[in-house]
Amino acid sequence: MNTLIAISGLGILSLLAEIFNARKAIVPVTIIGLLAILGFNISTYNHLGAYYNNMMITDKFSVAFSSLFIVITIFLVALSHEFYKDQKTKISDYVGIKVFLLAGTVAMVSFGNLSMFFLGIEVLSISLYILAASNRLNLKSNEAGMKYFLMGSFASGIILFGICLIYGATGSFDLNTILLVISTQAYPQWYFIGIIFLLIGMLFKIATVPFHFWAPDVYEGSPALTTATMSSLAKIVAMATLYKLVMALLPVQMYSFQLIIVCVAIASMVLGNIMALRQNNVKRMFAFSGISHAGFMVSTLLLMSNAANTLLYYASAYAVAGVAFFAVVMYVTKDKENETIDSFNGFGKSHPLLAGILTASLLSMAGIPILSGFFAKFFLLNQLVHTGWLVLVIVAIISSIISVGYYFKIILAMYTKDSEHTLPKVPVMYQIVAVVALILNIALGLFPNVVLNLLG
Amino acid sequence: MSTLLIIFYFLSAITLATAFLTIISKNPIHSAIYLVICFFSVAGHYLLFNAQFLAIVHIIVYSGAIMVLFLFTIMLMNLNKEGEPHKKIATKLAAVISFGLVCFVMLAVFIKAMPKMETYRTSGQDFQSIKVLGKVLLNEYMVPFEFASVLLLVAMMGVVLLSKKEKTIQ
Amino acid sequence: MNNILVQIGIENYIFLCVVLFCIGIFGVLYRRNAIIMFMSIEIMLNAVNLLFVAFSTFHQDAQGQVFVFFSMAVAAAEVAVGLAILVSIFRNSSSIDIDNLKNLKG
Amino acid sequence: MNVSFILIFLLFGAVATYFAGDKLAKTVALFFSLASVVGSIFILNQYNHGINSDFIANWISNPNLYIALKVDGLSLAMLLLTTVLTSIIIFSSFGNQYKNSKSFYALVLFMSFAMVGTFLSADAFLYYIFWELSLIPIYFIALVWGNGDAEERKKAVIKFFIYTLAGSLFMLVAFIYLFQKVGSLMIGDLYTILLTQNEQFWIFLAMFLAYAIKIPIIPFHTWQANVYQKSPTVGTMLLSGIMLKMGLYSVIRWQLPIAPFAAKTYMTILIALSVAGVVYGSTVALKQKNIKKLLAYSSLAHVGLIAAGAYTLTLDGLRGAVLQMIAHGFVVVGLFFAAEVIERRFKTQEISEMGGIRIQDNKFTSMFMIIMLASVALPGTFNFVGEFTLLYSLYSANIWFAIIAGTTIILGAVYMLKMFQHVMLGEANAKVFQSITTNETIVFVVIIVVLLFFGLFPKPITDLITPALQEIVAKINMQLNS
Amino acid sequence: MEKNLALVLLLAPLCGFLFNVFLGKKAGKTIIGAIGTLSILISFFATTYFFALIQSNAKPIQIDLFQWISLEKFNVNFSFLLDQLSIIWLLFVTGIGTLIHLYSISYMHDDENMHKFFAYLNLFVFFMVTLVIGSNLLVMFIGWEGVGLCSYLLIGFWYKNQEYNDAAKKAFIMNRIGDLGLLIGIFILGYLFNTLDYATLKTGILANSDILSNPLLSIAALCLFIGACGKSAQIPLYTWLPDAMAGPTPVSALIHAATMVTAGIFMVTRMNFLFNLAPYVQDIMAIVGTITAIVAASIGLVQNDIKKVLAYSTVSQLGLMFLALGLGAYEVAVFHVITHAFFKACLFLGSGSVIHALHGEQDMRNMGGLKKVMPITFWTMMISTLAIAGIFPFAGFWSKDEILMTAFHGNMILWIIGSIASIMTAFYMFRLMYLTFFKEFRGTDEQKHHLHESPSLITIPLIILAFLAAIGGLISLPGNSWLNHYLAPLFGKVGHAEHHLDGTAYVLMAIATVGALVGIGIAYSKYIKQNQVPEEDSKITGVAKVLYNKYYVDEIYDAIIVNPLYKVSHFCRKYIETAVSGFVFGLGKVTNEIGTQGKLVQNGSIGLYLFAFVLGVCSIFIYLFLV
Repeated sequence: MNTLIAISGLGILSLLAEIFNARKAIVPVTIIGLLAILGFNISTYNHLGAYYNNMMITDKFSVAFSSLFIVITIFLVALSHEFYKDQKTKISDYVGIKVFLLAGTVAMVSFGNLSMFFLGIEVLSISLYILAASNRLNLKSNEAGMKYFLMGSFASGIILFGICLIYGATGSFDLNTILLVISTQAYPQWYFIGIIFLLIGMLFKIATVPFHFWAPDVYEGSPALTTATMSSLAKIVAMATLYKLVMALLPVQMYSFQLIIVCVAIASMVLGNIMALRQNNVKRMFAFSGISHAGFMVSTLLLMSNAANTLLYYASAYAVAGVAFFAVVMYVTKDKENETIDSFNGFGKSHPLLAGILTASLLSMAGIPILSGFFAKFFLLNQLVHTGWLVLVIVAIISSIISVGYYFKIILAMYTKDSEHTLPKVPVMYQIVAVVALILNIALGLFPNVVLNLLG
Repeated sequence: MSTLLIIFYFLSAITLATAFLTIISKNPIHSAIYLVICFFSVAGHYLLFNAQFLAIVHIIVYSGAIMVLFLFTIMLMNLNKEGEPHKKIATKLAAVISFGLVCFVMLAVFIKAMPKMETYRTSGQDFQSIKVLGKVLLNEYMVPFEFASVLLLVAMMGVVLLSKKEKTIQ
Repeated sequence: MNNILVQIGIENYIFLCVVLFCIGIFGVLYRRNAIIMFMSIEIMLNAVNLLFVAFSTFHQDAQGQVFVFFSMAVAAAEVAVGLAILVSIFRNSSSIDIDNLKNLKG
Repeated sequence: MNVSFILIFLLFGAVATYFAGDKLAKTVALFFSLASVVGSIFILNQYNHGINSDFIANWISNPNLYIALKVDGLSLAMLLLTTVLTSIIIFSSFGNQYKNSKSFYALVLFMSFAMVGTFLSADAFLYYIFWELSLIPIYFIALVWGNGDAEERKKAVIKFFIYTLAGSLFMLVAFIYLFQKVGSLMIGDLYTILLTQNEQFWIFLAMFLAYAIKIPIIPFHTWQANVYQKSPTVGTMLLSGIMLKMGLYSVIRWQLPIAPFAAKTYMTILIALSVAGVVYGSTVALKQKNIKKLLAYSSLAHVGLIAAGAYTLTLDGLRGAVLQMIAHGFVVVGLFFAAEVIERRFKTQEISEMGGIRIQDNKFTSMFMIIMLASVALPGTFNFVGEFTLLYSLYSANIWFAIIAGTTIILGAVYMLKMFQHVMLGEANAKVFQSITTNETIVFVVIIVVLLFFGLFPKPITDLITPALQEIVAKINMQLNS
Repeated sequence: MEKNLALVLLLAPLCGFLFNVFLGKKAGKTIIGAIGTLSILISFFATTYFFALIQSNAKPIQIDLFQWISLEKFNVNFSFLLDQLSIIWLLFVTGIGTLIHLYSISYMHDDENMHKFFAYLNLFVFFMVTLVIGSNLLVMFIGWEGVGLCSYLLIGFWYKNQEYNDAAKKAFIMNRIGDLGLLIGIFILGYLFNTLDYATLKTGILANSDILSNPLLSIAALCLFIGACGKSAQIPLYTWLPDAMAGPTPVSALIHAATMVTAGIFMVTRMNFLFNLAPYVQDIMAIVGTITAIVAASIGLVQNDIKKVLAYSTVSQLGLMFLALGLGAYEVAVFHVITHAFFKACLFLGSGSVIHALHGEQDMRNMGGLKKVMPITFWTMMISTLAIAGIFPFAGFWSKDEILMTAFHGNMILWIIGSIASIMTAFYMFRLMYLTFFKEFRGTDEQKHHLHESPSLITIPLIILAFLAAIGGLISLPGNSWLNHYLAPLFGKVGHAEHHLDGTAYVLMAIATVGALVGIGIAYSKYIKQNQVPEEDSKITGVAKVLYNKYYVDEIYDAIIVNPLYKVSHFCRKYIETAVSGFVFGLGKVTNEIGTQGKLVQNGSIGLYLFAFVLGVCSIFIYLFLV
């Protein structure tokens, strides 16, 4: 709970900094603040409980995921200074929005009441609409913002409808009360309809097939840092929230519900990977890759044991790989009209370190061992076999194989082609973020225990 | 049929009709007007429920703020003409079919899921007066209430961000 | 105070709201004018709001009505942001027809 | 000292090589590879004295996985093979100038690291990680330092990567399934489970996909020739000399003991496939015009025979397989190196553009010839020991297998002698063949000495591997009988 | 002592080989030759010691060195066996080997690669010794393949000529076909008896009477015979031997006449206990041998290349030996091997001497009248020719007569065919002599000018061999055969009843002699009386053409085996590889294609996206709540 307050305060602080003309200090101060909050958040691990009439629940799940979100936000904020170099006057807005976005995400994973959930997801969504459209002179960015906004608010309507039906069935927004009602009384069927509406809305936010159409367009059109935010942060937030919702509201999963999850997961894995094969725009490709990863993450809903841990691990692995990926992509595609794969030609020779990092993150996402992506997939599949959905496992394997095809397109471009133009000097911050993300990635791979046992 | 029911049907007819008209009107201004009427009819429903405070807030927020925003934008963009190009038949057809489908599916689902409502609980207590609402909102729902301010703050920042011209460009 | 639902019935409200919601969906699908699409979304939200109030009465509980406040706040915020985006698109392309927004595809 | 030191050492070597810079890289790499040979010999010594060199540590508690490296005769033999061959391969590349050689040699050492890990792992998960890890360096080696048209090469290498990855992912599924049954992936635990026929079939099949692609067994071999041809020779040597052996080793270590029923039930099909590979590889090799492709197909034939032997499930078959794995490792490295020596001078891989080398360099011709003869399993060379044992084991399975597989000694002679004739003999070529350097000679001599010594005196290796193989055979038979 | 001496016997040639390989080039030609010859001579002396030893106590010497290949059921050791058979074989291998080395010193003196030649020859002797003294089939197999390798190296000694290389390759590959048979045979024996040692195999086979009914035993024998066919150039694997004449002449003498090609006979004799139990295989062996004898002899009738004639003669003689083996007369075969080694080596060396004198000319049509210029060569060759033609009292008469006599007692048809082959032999050998040494010289003036008798290093071996060819028959005179008694321990029971010198024997001898004389007579009338010279290649017609072209066997082999094999290879490479690889690529392409089509769906229109969204919602609801 206090984390949420602190984050909101930090957001306001960054707004105030603009007023006091302390632009240069914004990013460092925010990062330090976030680090402090991270420390504080981790310390609340020992003070679990519900706050303010059960509006916020601090449990292991929320603490762990909040910490992950904070870490990712730190990366994103660290990248901001360099990324928004040309728009110095707006830096406080950007940083502020990102911090508020973080507040929204924290609310989403620690809610105890559906109203908090709804507000959290709206804070997140609205921030993202803004960030997507934030390059206001660029029609692509406008278009991305518009598409995201239209479809996003449509999905918000559906989520709201879902909440409404749940309320109609149980008479409460409080998770505990709802659980009590459905386990002790007869309640109308609306409840399930509401759950499904919620599920659909969240699947939209996670971008799974068939609710994925917005993702490629929006990812491509948005400024790179926003894309990074959407892909690494928003996706896993939505996934964690969905997980929490399903676990809290649907204690017993029906077969038909599972079947829907399986279908969605399979469709996402396959379609995402196949579509990514023919993409020439790196961000767009990453969107499709994200769709397939969403398929993987969604299948954690089926797991019978250790699901939260697996999800946390998968999300962390995916996020750190994504951050490293975007740190490099942002550098390479800066000042470029399109983020085509050709931009990476000869990158391996001119920048061995960054190319190596990019390669490592791609390999991680492709699921090659020692990088965390592999372990994530392994743990997930390991649990999945247990559930008996072997079809899903096989499809996951096949789609992993397909995914190698496009991840390696970038690697091929980096190492086998010659570059046509030179790139400016590498910004230090990009390099630091990329390196730290890579280290985290490898560390997660080498010591999976650290993350894997957090949630008991 | 009780009076209430008649009023309900009347209001509902207005609501649905205006909502529908909002959508099919070619002139955005007309749409906006229809929408205002629609909002008023919804407020009528609220009054029917004896939720006066909500009805008023609804009118203030929707008809007062949101609709003004819409109209303002329409006028800003000078969109009062029928500017929309002719849509493809396929698009229309698809929209109509999916509307039919959604309507059918939703109604069917709800009809199927509808419980037998023999009696309605009447608590007899006041649950929707301003006083009660205020208590609930500022005690139980204090955190969301505050958090809504963050939401509005973000929206405000965003709108400013999107509309503010950069100094460097000038 | 009598429960109004005794006379009207919750199912009527549910059907009303569902149809209203579907009209909203229809609007989003049918129109290509961004402003009208926004309006359709507002209709959808209103349908839900109405249902909230109906359920609130159904349960004789204030929480549903409280939620409507949040929902209104959200609607307002969304509309503000949406219109801001719309304005900047209009500035760039002098059109608010979303069918013109097809640069991003493939 | 336990075996993990060798792994750490190789990994450290890879890093050190990278930071040593382009000039020093090869020397540093050679140093570390030689040192790893010394380390392996030390481990061998410990093993012979009964000192335990295993390394087992908890790694992940849930799921329950270990970092477990175990040493027995079999893994020790493979360890020695890997380290020795890596040294030879690194040394053999001293005549080449690679761009960005620090990365190149670092990758070579890293690959050696991964392969050593594969051979030593006693936990299936760890084993799988090393197995996959070994793909990455060879991918880059082939991709970046390969030869031929870049687009073609890319296609071939990507195909290779995806293909092998695809196979191994199915193996992963099999392991996951096993984990669900056993709750651990330690080899000892896996050996004790009893699976139903059906389970065994699927697990065997999943593993077979991985191994059949890696080994390769027809019809999963299509990646091989192209990649061999397009990789730099060092890569080809690593691939054919050691990496193929990973597949064969895994068959013996993992596949057969875990699913012996399936192996027994489908033995005929498996052996038939492998033997078909022998004939097919030899046949295709007859008409190859590219020397590296020819050697690739010959390799296909040889490993087919090894696989066939392994699938007989007899001690003879397994022992022959291991012996031949080692022998083939050396021979194939020697042959590819010979191709490389020629390519350095003639700048071509086309057999039709060669010829007349013997007139110009007798020494090279003789050494090439000895290695070639070893590859056609002339008695007295190491390969004969392996091939004889393998064919004998095949005979005990079915005489026709032995006869059909035995055609390799005819067909092998046909294509090898044909190749030798057109590459080495005949009138002097217009191109000048400079006499081979001392470094190149050393490589050949080492290989030849190994081949001849163990050809006449294979007892040390046989004694080393036999107890481990006996254990595996005993385990297989125990399951089959129960 | 025995062990060390045996090792000396074995390793001396190897040392010679190593010396010549590594130091030969620097050492100078005299030393090369000296070392090369000496190393063989040492072996020869060692052999004589063992010969003396075994003569005195008749006990085989078994020497175990170390374990070689281990199999589950048994181990194969490096071990050697010196018994009557191996020692007698060693005697003529090292003996004739020494002579031929001596000969080569002069013959190869002008070749720049003389050191290599001697190295290969030494290596050959080493492997031959290994083959002979190995105490189990696998050690024998080392030698077996090793001599094949040396044969390959020496046939292709003049490696610049690709035709020679082809011949070498052919020899090696054909041998390998036989080797596969041999290997399979070894497998079967190992599988049946869990040993490959001769001694234990023998006891195993003899002790186990059930084994007789096991068809595997016959198959094993057949497989071994196939191996022997390859090495000893029997139908259908004989075509390499005539081609092998591409090598230097001493090689032809040593390897392709005297020693290596008799390895098959050695092996069959070694395994006599097995063949005795496989009567069908014995029949096959006899038939194959006879057919080979007649076919090769008939081809030899019309060949014009002096060495080709000798080569076909060799094949034919080997056929006769197999005839004897097939009839169970092992000691007769051995006897013929020995005499054949003497006279055929002499003939080859003589022909080498002629070729040397003519600077490489091998076509008899361009020779003639050499009798006067090269008297020693002529006379030594004459003696050998008489021996091979089977004229009393030369060595060939006795041995060939024994074979024919055995055949007569065994099967009349075989005897008739064998006799015809002998007559042919007499004819073509004298044809050779007449064309080469009689009448006028038909070569160029240039050649005529340089004609000379060969130096003494060449003639001395010729004289020694001619001497042996003349008196070699003494070791096994009918009725009182030293050889039979010497070899008797090997065959357990005495191989077959010794032929007594009864009436039949004398009649047969007479028939054989008359037959030989007829052959000689025809040759005389044709080439001396009528002064014919064989026609140009293009003018040969009819049967002669078929014969001259060796029944077109090479062409037939090409047509039915080699070409189809290459066609299959081409087919596999071009189509099957492409198809399999195309399938894998095809999967990728299909996936890519789906991706390309999928891009069309993602067309950027929000309407479509929302439409899909709504459809998704509907389908989920329909599935969950309405179905």
